[in-house]
Amino acid sequence: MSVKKFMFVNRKAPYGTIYAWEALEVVLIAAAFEQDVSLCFLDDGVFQLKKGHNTKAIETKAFEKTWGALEDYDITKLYVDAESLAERGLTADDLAVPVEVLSRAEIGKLMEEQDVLLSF
Amino acid sequence: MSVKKFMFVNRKAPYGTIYAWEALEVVLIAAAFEQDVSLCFLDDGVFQLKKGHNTKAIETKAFEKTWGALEDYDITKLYVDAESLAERGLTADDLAVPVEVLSRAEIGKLMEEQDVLLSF
Amino acid sequence: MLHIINKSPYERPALDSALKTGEGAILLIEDGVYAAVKGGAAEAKIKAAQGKFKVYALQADLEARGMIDRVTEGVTVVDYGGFVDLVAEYKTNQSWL
Amino acid sequence: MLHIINKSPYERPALDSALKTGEGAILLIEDGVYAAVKGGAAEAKIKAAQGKFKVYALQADLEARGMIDRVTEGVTVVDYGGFVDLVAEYKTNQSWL
Amino acid sequence: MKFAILVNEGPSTHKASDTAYQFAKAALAKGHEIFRVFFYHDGVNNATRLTTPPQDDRHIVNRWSKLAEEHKLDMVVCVAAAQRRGIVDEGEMKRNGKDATNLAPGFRISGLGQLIEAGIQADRLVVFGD
Amino acid sequence: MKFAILVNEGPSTHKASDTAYQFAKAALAKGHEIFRVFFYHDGVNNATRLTTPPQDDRHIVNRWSKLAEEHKLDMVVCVAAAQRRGIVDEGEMKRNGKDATNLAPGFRISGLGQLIEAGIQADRLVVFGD
Repeated sequence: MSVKKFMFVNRKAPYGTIYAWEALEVVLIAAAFEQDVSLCFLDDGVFQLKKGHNTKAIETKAFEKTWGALEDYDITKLYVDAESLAERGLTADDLAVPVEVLSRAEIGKLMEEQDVLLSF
Repeated sequence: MSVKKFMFVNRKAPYGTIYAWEALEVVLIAAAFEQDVSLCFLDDGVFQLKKGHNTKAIETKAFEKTWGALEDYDITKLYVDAESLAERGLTADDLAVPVEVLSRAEIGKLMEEQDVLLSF
Repeated sequence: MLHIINKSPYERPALDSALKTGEGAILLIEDGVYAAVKGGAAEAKIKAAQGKFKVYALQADLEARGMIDRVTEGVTVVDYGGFVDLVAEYKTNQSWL
Repeated sequence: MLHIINKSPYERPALDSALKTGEGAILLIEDGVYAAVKGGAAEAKIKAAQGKFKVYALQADLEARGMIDRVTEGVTVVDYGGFVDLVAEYKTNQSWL
Repeated sequence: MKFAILVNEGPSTHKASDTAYQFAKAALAKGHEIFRVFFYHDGVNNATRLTTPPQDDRHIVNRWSKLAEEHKLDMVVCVAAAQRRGIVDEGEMKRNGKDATNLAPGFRISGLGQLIEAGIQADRLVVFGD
Repeated sequence: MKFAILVNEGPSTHKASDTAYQFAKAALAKGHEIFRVFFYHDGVNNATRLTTPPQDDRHIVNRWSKLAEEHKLDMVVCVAAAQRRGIVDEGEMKRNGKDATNLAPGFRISGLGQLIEAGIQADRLVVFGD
């Protein structure tokens, strides 16, 4: 099977809606198909990566641990928009996994290089 | 049955979602229950009242005519936020029915006087 | 009256719109709790609003998002029971959806 | 690439975010077509973007909203067939949901 | 105090139904009465008994059914919204010529008048949506 | 050219399904091929045969079924998303101990792999959502 460049563009906050979680399920399947997978986090999507999620009181599954497990699936390209982080008072140290912090223009360039963009 | 003051707060654009249309169905029922009904339009909700809707190509029911019919149900209190109109390049002349254009503060005062606020 | 806001201040105008329109109390729930977090662009909005509004944020939603330890000063954290008390306390409430 | 935007510029940061990130073409659909309407605050954004982007808006959605007669200059109005042509023309596309 | 609750989004996708449920539970725990929970817009999708959420996740529909049973809650699904979205009880099945039902226990299908009545009868109406 | 379409919202509430349908129709009219239409998130709710929209309104579900029949479209509903939301075919009914099905003609339930495969096989994938 041919290998394509799939980028998952995550722009929504976690828990308020299910998009972040169901997107992650697609990411894992794309990896299982041995595609060239990358994730990019923009706008409120950067909140997905904030560490220290405790979802006990909202009785919803937390998915923080899944970020750490991505490496086991050879998914290592996680890009985060610097401006979105800064606007929300976050730095890379606040995030649950190592990421590459990029400018909007750099993210734009990466998008242009993709074959398939799946946005959530 | 006792009469309460029901205000319907419309803040969403029409057609992109069904909220505006299904909200209108509630308005008509509230009128049938002979409640003291008013409608207020804020933010993108003001787009609901723009005249000249033609939904043929999106194959969706237009509800522009329903605004005109509200008077038959004794619903005459339609309030529109001046700032939301101006930001969107609209004036009262662009709207399908006569409305009262108010400031944010005036709308806030009206909200305080209600018994039930239904927001869509 | 009580204004209930469940939208992120970075994604939707719900908070801005409520602040411009009303007075009384603001309760931040679901993605709305991001407005109660310090360090971000929303902090200044909440601080400016505190003259006119009492500001509350839902504990469960702050915890879920890993933000319970960085709540802006002056914001009162409440549980679901506190949410119920606020609705009971104010004669009217509105959800800014 | 082709950026597809279905959100109102007054309610969501989708258009702003796409403009900051990319280049190529913008297609406004559904509530996104309000960005293509002149007289509002969005007009200046679209005009500023036209150096970097070709801007298109979907006819059916403009008509539905009563806005077909007030489209900002330089915006190309397309039907669903034109939408298909744009997707075919650009190697990649992204929906800014 | 007498509360009414309006749920405007379905299970899973938006948090509205979860928050409404936690609110209802907390209100009951404090001794308040819940006059009615009304499901409108996509909220009607909370009333299907056909969901099978992952085993390690909450079961949003069953949770509502159980709460209703324990506290004799009146949970009403708007008929017009339900018809658009395919939520069907015995009566609707016959009326609309359908071949199956999917309404979960504890829910009943009725008109929008039930929402207005809830607004009139309750001391407070709280809206949960998107 | 070979297109794939992803529909992420249900019928009625959001326009995503309508726009995707009009896009699909226009693509077919121009002689393009549609490799697959994949329904994810609330998009799975487009696949229930139990809806009864108002008579003067479009029938979103039947319209998809008809398009699929006319053009032999492959319309796939994500199984995980369908389980969460209560979209059930014969196999799912038996597997999950349910007592009814609601899957509309022309749709089939399958895994997320079908979406990735569509991304690989098609020249273009277009996402419709909220």
